[in-house]
Amino acid sequence: MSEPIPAIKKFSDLANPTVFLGLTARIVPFLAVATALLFAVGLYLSFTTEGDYQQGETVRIMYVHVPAAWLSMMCYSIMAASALGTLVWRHPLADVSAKAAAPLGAGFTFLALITGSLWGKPMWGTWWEWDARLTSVFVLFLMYLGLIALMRAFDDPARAARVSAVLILIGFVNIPIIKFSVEWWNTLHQPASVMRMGGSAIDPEFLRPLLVMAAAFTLLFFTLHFLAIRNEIWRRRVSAQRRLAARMANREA
Amino acid sequence: MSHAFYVNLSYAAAVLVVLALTLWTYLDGKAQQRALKELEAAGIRRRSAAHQEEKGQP
Amino acid sequence: MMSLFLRDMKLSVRAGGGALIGVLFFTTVVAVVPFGVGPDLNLLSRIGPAIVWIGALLASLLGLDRLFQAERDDGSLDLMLMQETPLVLTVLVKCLAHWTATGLPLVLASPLLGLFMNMNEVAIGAVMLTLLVGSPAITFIGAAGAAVAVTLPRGGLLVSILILPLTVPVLIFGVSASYAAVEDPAPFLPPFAFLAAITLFFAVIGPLGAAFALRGNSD
Amino acid sequence: MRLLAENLSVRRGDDLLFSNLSFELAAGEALVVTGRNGSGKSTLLRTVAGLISPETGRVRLTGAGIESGRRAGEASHYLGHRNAMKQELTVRENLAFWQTWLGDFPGGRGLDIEEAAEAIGLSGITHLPFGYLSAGQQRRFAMAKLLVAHRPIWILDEPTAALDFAADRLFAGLVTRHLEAGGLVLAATHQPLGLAETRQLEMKGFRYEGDYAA
Repeated sequence: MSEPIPAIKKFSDLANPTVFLGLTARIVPFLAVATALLFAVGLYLSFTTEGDYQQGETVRIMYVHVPAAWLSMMCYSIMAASALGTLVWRHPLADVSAKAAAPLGAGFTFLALITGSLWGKPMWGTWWEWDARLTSVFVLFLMYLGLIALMRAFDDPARAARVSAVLILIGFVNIPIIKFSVEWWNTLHQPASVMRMGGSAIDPEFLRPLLVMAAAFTLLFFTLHFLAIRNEIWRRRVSAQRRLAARMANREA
Repeated sequence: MSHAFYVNLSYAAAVLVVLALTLWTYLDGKAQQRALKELEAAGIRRRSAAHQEEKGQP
Repeated sequence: MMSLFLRDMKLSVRAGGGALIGVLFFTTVVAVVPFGVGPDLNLLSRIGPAIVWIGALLASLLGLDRLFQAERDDGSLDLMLMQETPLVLTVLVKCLAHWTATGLPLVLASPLLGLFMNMNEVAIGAVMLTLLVGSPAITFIGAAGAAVAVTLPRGGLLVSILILPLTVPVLIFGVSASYAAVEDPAPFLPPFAFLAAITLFFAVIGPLGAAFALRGNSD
Repeated sequence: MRLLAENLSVRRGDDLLFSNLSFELAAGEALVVTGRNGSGKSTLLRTVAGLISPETGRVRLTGAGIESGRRAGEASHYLGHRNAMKQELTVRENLAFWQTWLGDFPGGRGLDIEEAAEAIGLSGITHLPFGYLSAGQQRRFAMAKLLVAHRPIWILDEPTAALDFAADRLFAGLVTRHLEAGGLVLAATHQPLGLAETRQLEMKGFRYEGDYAA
């Protein structure tokens, strides 16, 4: 794509897909490199720091489990914000963003469930427990899959955008439930320890790798999200041009 | 089973999921790009792109 | 023959296809059970194999009614009926494609649901194996039902009602083989062999019946 | 090659749509079936194609190299009201499927997919999903299906219903070429197909009496 990239002057310029594509082409390489670096540091830290005296080696699972769980919720929040953008401001890229985020969210939620399960087996003695936190995350996973299926079922992207935006916003109820489930109900899952009033309850020995890994996962998400949005824009162009091609063939004949 | 087993397994799962997502994004992008190229080769251009070209060559 | 298989696979994977919906339905149905019976892990692990089997059974019925109706709606069925290729073979290939696109994902998803039901490793393996062997039978029976209901405008529900009683033997032997694998005194092989026999039997009877019904239904 | 229909009677429900209908069609001949709505044109065509079994009579195929007892349907293309193409697949995937699935009837070869698209005047858009095309374009690609696999008999039910005048002419050209190559055409239509020499069979509902071929 050697088209000249129009300059970005105001925020609303981002609504122009061409501008967005240009922005993506410039930003994504940096994001990708930063992600790789952070992962290198994070992985090094997660395998060199000491084990917990209570949980032993399994504490290292936390370094992938917590970031994945955090992303599963952040991704849904981004989708909810995009849904608002679709319904309220009719921002043309909002539904593209929501559609691109759904598979990523499903992937990270799946990872959170898997690693949680692998952590639960040695700690609690069971792969799965139907407690409030685990169940609500599982419901989140099902919602992601349902949304993907819904978005794929429509022919017309505009209609798909509105319908799925409504569903995303309804489903947003689940996010606070996930967040506070460990405090509202007495469950097996340990309460949040990184972010809470009065400072972190976690030993800095574990906090460092955790934060680095969380940053790495977050950057990875944004890199992939940018690329997925770009793919979706291309997909829509392909579809628009195909319709155009069909019309042009008619005129020639 | 030792705890290291669970740790390694969860890191393997993480690598697998991350690779799958990255690969899917990459391949999807390639596929769309190929489709755009194919359309362009067939002589269909976006209106704005065609417009700019006309302006560039008076 | 291969071309028909590939075409049906493509159709079920493309947008609007049923491959994803089936797995999603399966997961949801199984996940609802613990809410109903309560999170008693011992109870769950006891009823787990049965629940997973019932979920898979219901999920594999989902897209079956469209097996021939979609072909009929766009006129493809007419062309298939006219060919010298035996109709039984056509139906068989369509069944295989349908199973690969919707049944196989269910089999692959079953271990994960087994974990949710707190089943142990042996039980999970047994359920997966019995599903792998038993679920094609559901598709074959379903093909006959779908062929019978092909001309009905709202045949979808009717297909399920027609087929469900016929799938009972599959369910019985599938579940009993899964339990036999876990509980020691009962031998695993006899019910499992029965299950395989049922599948082979329906692999012949189902397409034959479907072909017969399609011929009779064409107008 | 000859297509023989002998004493056909077809009953739908309690109604006898037509009875004792016979005709004979030789290579290079076209028979156009006309008549009011509901007079049984489509039913006659579907009976010849083998999709409906007649109450009495039979459809036979005779000629050099054709073993007796071969169903006429196997030697026929049937173009019904519906296009038999999948919206989700591209035009090329659709045509390629039918090409391999139908195969060529002995005595001829089907066209390449691009050649067939060229013949119906829509080359260059075979990579598009079928659902993206307009109704007329879809109909024309359904006709391209007749070209990609060889069949001596074409059974056409209202082939030109969704077509404009130019496409109409184009299709008449295709049919004429098929006839010149020794093909047989059996068509039901309201509009004239624009063919030079055709025979007519008028369906009058179940009052039909007598033998057309006589």
